[in-house]
Amino acid sequence: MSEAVIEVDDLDVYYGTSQILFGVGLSVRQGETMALLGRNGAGKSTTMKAIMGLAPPRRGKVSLRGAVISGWQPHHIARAGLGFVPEDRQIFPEHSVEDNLVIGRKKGPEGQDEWPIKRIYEVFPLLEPLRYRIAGRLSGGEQQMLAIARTLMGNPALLLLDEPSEGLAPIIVQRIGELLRQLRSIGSTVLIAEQNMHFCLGLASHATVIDKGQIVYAAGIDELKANDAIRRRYLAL
Amino acid sequence: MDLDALAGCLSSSACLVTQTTSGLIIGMLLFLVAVGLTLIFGVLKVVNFSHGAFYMFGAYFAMAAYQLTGSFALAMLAGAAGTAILGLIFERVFMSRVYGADVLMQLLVCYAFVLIFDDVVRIIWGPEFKSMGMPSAFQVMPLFIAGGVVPPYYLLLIGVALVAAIVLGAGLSRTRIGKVIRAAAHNPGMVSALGINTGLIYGGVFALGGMLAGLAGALAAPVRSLTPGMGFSVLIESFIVTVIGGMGSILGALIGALLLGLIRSFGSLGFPLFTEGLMYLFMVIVLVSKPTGLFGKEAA
Amino acid sequence: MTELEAGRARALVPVSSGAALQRYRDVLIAVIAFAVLASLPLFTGSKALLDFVIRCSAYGLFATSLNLLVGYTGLTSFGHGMFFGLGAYGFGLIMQKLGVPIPVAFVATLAITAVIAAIIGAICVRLKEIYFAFVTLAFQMLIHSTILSWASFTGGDQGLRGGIPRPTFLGINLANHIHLYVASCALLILGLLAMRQIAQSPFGYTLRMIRDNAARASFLGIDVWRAKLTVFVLAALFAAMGGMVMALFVSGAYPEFAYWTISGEAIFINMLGGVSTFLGPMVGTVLLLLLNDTVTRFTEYHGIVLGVVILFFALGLRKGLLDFVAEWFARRRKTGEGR
Amino acid sequence: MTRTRTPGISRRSTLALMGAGAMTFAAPWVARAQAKTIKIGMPTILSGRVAQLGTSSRNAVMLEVEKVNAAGGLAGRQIEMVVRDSKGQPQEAARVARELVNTDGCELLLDGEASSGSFAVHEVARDLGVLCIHTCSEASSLTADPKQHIPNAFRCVRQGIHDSIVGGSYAAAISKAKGLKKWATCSPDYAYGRDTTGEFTLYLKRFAPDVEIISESWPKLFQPDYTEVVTKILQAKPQALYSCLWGGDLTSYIDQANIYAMFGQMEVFAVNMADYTALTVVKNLPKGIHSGNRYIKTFPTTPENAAWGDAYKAKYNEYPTNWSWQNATAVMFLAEAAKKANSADGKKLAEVLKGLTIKCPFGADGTVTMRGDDHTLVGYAIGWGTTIPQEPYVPEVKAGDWKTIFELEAEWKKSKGYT
Repeated sequence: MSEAVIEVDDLDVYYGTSQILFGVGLSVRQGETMALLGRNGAGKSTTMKAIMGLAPPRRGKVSLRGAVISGWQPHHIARAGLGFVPEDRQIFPEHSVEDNLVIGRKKGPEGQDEWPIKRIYEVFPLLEPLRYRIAGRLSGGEQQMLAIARTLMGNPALLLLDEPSEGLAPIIVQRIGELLRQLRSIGSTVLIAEQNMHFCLGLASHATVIDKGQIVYAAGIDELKANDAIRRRYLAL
Repeated sequence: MDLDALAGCLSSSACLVTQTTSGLIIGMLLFLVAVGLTLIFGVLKVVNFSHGAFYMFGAYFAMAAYQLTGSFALAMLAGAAGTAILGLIFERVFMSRVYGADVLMQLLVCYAFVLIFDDVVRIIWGPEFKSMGMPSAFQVMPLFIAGGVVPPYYLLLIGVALVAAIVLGAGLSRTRIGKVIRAAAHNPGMVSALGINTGLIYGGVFALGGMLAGLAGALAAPVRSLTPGMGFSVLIESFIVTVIGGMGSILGALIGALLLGLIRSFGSLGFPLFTEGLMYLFMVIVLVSKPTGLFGKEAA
Repeated sequence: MTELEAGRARALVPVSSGAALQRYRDVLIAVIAFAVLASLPLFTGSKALLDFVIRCSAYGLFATSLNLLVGYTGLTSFGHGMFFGLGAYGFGLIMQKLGVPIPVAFVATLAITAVIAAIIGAICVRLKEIYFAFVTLAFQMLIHSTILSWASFTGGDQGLRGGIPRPTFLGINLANHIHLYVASCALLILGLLAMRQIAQSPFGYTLRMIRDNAARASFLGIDVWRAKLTVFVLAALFAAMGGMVMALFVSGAYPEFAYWTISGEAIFINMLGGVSTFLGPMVGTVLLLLLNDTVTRFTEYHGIVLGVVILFFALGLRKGLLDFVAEWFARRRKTGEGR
Repeated sequence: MTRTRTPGISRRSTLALMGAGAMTFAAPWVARAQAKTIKIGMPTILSGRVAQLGTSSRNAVMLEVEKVNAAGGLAGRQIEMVVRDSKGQPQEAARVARELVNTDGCELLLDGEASSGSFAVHEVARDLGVLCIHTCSEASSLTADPKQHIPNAFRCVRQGIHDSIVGGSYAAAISKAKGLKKWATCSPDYAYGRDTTGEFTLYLKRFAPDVEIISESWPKLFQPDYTEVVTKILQAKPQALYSCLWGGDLTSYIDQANIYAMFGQMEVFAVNMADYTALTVVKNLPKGIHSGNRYIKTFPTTPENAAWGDAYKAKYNEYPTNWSWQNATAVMFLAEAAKKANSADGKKLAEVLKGLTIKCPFGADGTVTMRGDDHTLVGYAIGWGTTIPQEPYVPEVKAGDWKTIFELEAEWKKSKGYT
């Protein structure tokens, strides 16, 4: 069994005076694709932001391969190997596609450079013909691809994807799913936050379910598939 | 009003060349100061009210270095590098604490430093005005182009400012760091999530802005008298430039600065007693018809 | 700060009898304050102290009027000083050229200011935030340059020379120091009371609503442009009052009164005292004038001292003094209740 | 400005402040009038762009006050100067002046304000009735206009009108000799600049009627860049240029005109050039600029004047300015008046000051006079000469003739409706 890439332990997060997360804990191992499932407002995005250092936790810790990274600034966390694709994608709309990628470029935490731009275009063949297009003019699906590609340019050890299917047409969602399966097949470690359970069932290896800021369930994906009660209680739309 | 003089000038090539270059000179120097102001606003969203102080320090640093070494190049370097360091420290130690705060708080911090910097200069260099003196290499006869008079030093000045404008423009659009800076202007949170230290970017941009103002001060030192508070009128003018051009727009700063330079050079012919008022009038007209300035974008 | 204000709003608006009570309380406080100030000369012979209060009246009216814009409506004007200057020049010129009784000049100046403020305001108030600030600044500079250029009328950079005549009116002789002092106090207290009434009136709550959410306000059927213009003109009137007190004090008017630095000072006073309480600017006025007067006594490098004090407020307290105190009390009361 | 005098003054003002509180409540006027020391208040500009005005004025005052105190003070009372910064704002000047009298117990005022500040202090003097000597403002109307006149205010400053009469006649002579018919002017756009320029051209044309002004420029006060003004003048191709720019503005202008080689193309008459503040600062001073004297230790060419300049330089390590001699003269007047009146009382001093003539190193004939009818300084050394780039900077100064000055001044006053 391989080691945990990331361990989240007992996180409390507040926005102002209201508490959003209550003792959230989860872990993702090397090569896994972990789905963090939950309804809208359950605390998925906040968990992602807390891991990334964008919503600093008041209690608890996040460790990356054993090193505590909670309390660090986002750019340090990113350099340590976390790659974050936010839920609204947040591409730089006035830059070209290639400029977006260039901005994301950095060496991995061990100095690896597994994602040169050539390989990005191989994995994201859609983006290559658009490379000089202004990113703000891309379609939602293209922007999502770009956001993922941009983060991969930074050679992350762990990819955090926040709601990659949100607001996209089913056919595009399907294409993104294929892409993620491809990433999984090449051994990438991914934590993906989704409310679209069906999207995740096909590509995740493990699942954690969050509700009202608390983790309520964690298991292998097949187990979740089998557990109707949990699915109905926490994930049904 | 003296519209005959203006008309007379517009119909004479000698006058046209001389006044146009004189507008360019005023404009380009103003551009160097204003572009730093606009850059800092664009990226940090801070109206750097202490920008004039960097211009002042640039001039004083240049004078000090020139007196010490006698080298004009070193003087320019001292003006630019000294203010860059000063800008970095100023941003990291003080300004970085008021990001996201009320605009008025930021203004207040800048205002505090305007007061402090002016007094610091007064303590170090004294209250009397100083002059750096023109390096002997430039103490030559002016050139005559199409009957118009153009001094060589001003050609250098325009050249340096143009190079700065081109390097800056190209740097921001072509280099990775430039792209990152523009991205940080738009979405600093995302930039930092991609592993880039935005604090460093902010500090760097502030240093760059300070350096440009300092360079302008250094370039102006041989022809303008140095005195505590000298940055003030320059600040006001570059303020007008950025507001006319659009806060945050580099092209806007360039166009705004040149427009202002030309208003002054031709305005002094046609409206010798209301040249200053002409600038404010122009600003009011631009703002009323397009509040974000000529090249400004609607605030996101 | 806004929460505090909003809390008070909730508590007050629905209960109209409470509002009336509040109004009586305000009037009572004003009467007592005036009585205390006006009897001051009986206890001290210090002309400097009286001078200080006169200057506080001028700046206090001016700074508080700016707070109507900044604190209550969220309009950050960088050019408010133009109305201070207009008040001083309008009053001085009318007195010098026409020789009318002082109250006539007073009212005439307010009328002129109202017209000019309405014109400038109509252009400015549709702009937002920093752009509003810039346009007001531009107008201020335009007025300043006009005062300088129109030397035959305004005296240019030398200001209105020869003193402002102060003929006796109904036994009030403003050339007399004590009379001038009492008159200034009266203007200050009346002005503050009037501004307080505006702030606590339904119109005042409309302004707060515009500040907090202009879109919602206009959705509720409020003519935002009109409300903003109204408060812009009202604030200009009180600023002009401050300018007139200043003109009486120095017996002249100078272009510096219309320069942007005077607007800067008013903003500074507001930040110093706090913008979320009605009396914040008044506290700021006293603080700034005290600070200025003491520091200039000790050193000619007052820039450094003042700068450090500003940094203390901006980076240390992060808010005005009265705001800080009010919040501190609020917090203490809260923890006290908790116990 | 790191000299010992600064702490000296602030220590004094510290004491003054500590005493002030007690003073205001203690028996006010009478008690103070009999105090051993006499306090003289001086509002002036010590910060901002023209801080040099205040510091060089203060320097000169302190230099003279030391002498007066060493000789026994004003009618036996030691002088204590209270110098305070007005930042160049008229309302501050008024405030400071009032405070100096009302709180600090100053019995006399030296007004070291420029332009509008001096008018503001003038109003304070009118209000409080305290003796006030203006020492920096050259605006003619301050004393020439009878509406301004008050019995307790005097002006110990050169005056624009005097300068213009001497300058006009000097320039006219050169004009005629060299055939300079086409003139341009370039002066700062404020009252001093406009008035002085207007008066200069008036007298220039009077003495040389065929002179014609073909171009006028009015840069703003403290304008950093004069390029457009320089080029405008070059376009007009005048044979001579008059300017009353001063201080840093003048040096900027010269530096900027220099690189257009303007000084080779026309005769330049810059009235405020022959002041050490400008002469020593300009690095490449063009030869042959015509200027009126401001303070120059070689004019008048008396040992007293040279000695005074050297003493100042020895004490402050810089040359005196135009303001320095005026302020020094004011103290000399006070000392002499106190001796005559045998009192330091403001009213008595004012009586004596009217028409008082004293020995003075800056006098045209070794004396200067406080003219009785309009309370202004006359008889001071005034003249024009041309510059050279090194000391003595203005080797020869052609002295103005006071008889002509008086005649034309009287005429000018009449034309203005002042008499």
